[in-house]
Amino acid sequence: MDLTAHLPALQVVVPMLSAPLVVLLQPRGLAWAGATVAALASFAIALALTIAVLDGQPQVYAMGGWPAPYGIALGVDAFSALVLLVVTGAGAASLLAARPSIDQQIEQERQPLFYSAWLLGLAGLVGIVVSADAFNIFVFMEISSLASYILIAGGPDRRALPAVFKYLIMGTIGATFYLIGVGLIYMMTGTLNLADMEARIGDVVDMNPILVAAGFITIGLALKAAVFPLHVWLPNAYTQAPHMVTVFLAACATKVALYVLIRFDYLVFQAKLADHEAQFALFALPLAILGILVASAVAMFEGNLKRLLATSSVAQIGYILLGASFVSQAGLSASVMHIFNHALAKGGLFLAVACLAYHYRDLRLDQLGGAAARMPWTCAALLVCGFSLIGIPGTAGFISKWLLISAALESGPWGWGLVAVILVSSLMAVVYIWRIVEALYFRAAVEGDSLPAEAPLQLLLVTWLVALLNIVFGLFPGVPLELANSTATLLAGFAS
Amino acid sequence: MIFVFALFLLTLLVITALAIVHTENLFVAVMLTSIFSLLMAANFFILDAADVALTEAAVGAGVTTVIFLSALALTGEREKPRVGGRNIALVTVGVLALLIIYATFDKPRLGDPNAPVHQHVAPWYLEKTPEYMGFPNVVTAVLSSFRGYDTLGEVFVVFAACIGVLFILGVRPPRESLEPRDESSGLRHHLIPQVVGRLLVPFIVLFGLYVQFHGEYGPGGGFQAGAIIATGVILYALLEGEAEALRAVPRSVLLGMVIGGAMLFGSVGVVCMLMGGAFLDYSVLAADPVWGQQLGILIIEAGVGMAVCGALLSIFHAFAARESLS
Amino acid sequence: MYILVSIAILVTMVLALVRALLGPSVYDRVLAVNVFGTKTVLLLSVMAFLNGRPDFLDLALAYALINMVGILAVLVFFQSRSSIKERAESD
Amino acid sequence: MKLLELLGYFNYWVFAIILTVGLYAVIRKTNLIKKLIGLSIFQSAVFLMYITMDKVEGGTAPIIQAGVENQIFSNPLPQVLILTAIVVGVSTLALGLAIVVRINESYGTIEEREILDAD
Amino acid sequence: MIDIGLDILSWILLTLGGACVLIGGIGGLRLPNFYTRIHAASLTDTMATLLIFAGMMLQAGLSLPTLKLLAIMLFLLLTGPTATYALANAALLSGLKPDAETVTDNDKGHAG
Repeated sequence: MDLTAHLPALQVVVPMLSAPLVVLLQPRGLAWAGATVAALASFAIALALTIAVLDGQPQVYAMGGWPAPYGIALGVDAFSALVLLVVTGAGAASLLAARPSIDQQIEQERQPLFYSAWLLGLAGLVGIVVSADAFNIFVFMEISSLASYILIAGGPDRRALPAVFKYLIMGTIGATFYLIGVGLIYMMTGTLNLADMEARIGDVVDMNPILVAAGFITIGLALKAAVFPLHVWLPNAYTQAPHMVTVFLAACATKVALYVLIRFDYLVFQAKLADHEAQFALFALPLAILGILVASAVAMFEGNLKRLLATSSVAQIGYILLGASFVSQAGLSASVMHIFNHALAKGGLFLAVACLAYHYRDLRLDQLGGAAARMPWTCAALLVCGFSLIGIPGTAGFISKWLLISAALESGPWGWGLVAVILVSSLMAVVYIWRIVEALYFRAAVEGDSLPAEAPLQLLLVTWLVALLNIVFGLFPGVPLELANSTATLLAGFAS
Repeated sequence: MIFVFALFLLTLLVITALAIVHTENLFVAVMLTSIFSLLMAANFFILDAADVALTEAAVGAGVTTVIFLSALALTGEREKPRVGGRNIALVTVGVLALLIIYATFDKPRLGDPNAPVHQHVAPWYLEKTPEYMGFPNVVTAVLSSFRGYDTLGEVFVVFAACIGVLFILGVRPPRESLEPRDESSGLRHHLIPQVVGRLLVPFIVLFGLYVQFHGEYGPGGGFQAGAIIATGVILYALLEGEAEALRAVPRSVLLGMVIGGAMLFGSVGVVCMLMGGAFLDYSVLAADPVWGQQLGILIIEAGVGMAVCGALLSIFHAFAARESLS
Repeated sequence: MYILVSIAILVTMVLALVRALLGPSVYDRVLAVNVFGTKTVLLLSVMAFLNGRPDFLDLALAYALINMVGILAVLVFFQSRSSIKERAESD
Repeated sequence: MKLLELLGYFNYWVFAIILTVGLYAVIRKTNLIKKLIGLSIFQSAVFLMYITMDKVEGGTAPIIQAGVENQIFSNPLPQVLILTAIVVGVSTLALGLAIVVRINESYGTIEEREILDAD
Repeated sequence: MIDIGLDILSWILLTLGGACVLIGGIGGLRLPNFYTRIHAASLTDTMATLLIFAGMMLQAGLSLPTLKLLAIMLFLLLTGPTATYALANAALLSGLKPDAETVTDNDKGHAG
């Protein structure tokens, strides 16, 4: 048996089949160990796939040995490889660090179920990324959604429950919209395979069902991706989730929905639908700009640290969408780059928040005074990731902001206006990150004791690992940039 | 003629849906939901989807109603009326309706044999199933082999729902002062339902097994069978009380069934890989590819049945256990 | 012939639906749901013959077996309601 | 003929109406269980759409009968998809109800407004 | 000859069954209160079922479908009356009086 040929399947199967086994690991700590091993294994598989893709061999896999439009096909190209790295990396890193924080927030006897749900979430997201079949994407979307509802419902506060209910309702509506869109396309083309769909959709272009299908799929996925103004579920859900779950979901969940959105729009619709580029830009550009500005503005006045960062995520999703809406090679590669870099920055920030939560249960900015003295390492890591979020040169965030600005300049007469939007929102980011820094470093401690009391080493090490990665990829963005560029060539090639 | 019936049933469907949304009594809404499901199943049947109708029957008539009622028993059944905000909802929804109706006008007509769906992938399935699988139910063939990976995903959705309900309802209720009810006795004091129900339970389970193993020849398969058998056990629990049903099939066994079923399905796929095929390529399981397919489908259908049955029962018991505590 | 019977059944289904919508008591509604269920079984059986595929009687069989479960669940629901109420009154 | 052609779209209109009725309940109703009931109606509408497109005139369910020649069969693929989708729907419903039960325990109500007021 | 006789017999049975279904349905709508409506419901549950299934069995002849029809008929005959009995019992226990003219969801019983 040639293992390498099976990598796309193993990528999904390893975390998925580990999930039921983890439920059986009742003794203390074993469930965590099992889940972490599975997540690390799937990260290793993602690395192997990325290496294969960088060698110029996109992977294709026929499930069950049936040829493509009849069976379900899996495919890994540059875009999927990058997103796979983000998803499995976020899963592995957050699980590695999770144990001390989760031990605090979830009762011991419920932990095996919790870690099992975590693996299912990972498997679902990975399954979406590697799948090349429209309906199969729906199935795995539901696995990952159900798993994330479970994970968020594990939040310690009762407010987690209404938040997760709202997420469940909106997520299901989004998934069902997607299903309607896929159904309409299937009705007109007779196929579910994405590549086959692309080939056959030319015959039925501009018929009403296809146009409506494009609308349904875009809106459904935008709901899942929390694109402004469909983001209302996100801030509450991320704020109330257990801290480590927020790390995992914030780093990758919405980005996978964006991945599907970009893929569908570029590969299936834009290639054949007349004027679809213009329609997509017209739809996405205003939403992206509004999302960036409004969410950044809201974040500036937010009093809760976790909620502030969650709101800022909505703005960052706006950046990704903005790049995609230019419908140009440069815009796409900026967009894809930002998927990677934002995952690094936001993942690191939320990891630092999880460390802070060790001593500051209720993460209000006005109660964080003196934290820098008590937890110097945590606060330093938070600072680094914050810089990356703003886009200060030398950090990963700078690369994607820079690409985005140059793509905006290329995009036509409106370019300067867009650059202004990006700069204004970056200033807003400076403001809200400064509010955090002020609270941590310059405000006096609320209570008496200010003895150093760092978070557990396990958590701190992973936090610093991610923070350092922010700098490393800021200085040497080679690999992600190469993947992003070949993604852009791939997608824009179809679009032209 | 049958199309006229379909029109009629569809109209009833719309009326029922409107009534469900209109009523303010949640219990009534749940009752109407079961009528909705019956109508849906009849429509599926008329539209030639026997397997889907059987699924809707197995799930809608029993399991969904029971779970809804358990939740209602825990929460209360009156909905409070609300004022204002109606227009936004109406406008959103109205736009959506117009959009979809706009989309219908280029759609192929109902039953049009030249529609793309009937031209492209589907004929291949109809043509190749006898050759590759050697049994007549094309739906089962597509479900468990051609698109077996979807079904694997489906099993894990059920698994996720099961562990989710166990996880979410695994918290102790906040008010510990309430002692468990003396013993939920079910319908033990009602002689006639008791006798008839007891008679029915073995038949339901038997029919479930028939659906499980006859799925390659007639409508049916693992999912429907799992749901039907679960309904049988739920009937037993209703008659004899929660505790008695748990004595017959304990929680650990149920969880074992879910895990075992999911793993059985997954490991068939892995074995296929080890024997040199692709994941879930059952042809390699036996010397003759057709036999291999049949063997593989038999095993994975058993896995699906186990997982679904265990999951639905676990969910039912999780709700019922809450009920006896509050 | 089957068509006539189907029409009769369909009309009865409408009447049962009307009863379910009108109420007035919950028991009327449950009764209507039960009638609706048995009529669906009849309809499905007749349809199977009308379509010329009598092997699809499985579906009707499934409903015939399962339909009662819903009604019994309602009964248990009422019973637990009244026992809770009694306890509340005795406290 | 014209009328019959229009009736060929009737299923899709019913799909549109049920979909919107369900979505209306989800958006407008404040009772959480009612929202879930609306959600399941909403999903059922999609099942109807998929099953509608599998029908072929003069066709029969795709279970091949021995010894019968030249039969037309309806499309098996949408049926398979909807089988999966029904399962997904039930799973979501169960999870949603579990969350509602917990909400009721910690807030003492399942009305969205009262929950918002409570925090 | 026998075939025609069987056909006619089955038609008669089916027609009678259809009539019973219809009468039961109308009764379910028109009768004044819950306990009287149960009578109408039990008519459709038993007599109509019996007649229609007997008619169909005559059409199907000796085959597997007949066996299934027999099974369906038996189960319906068992479960239908049981369900109505259980329902009447529940209604009675909850204090719905047989002589009450009209009772609505809001007045009495558990629904309130």
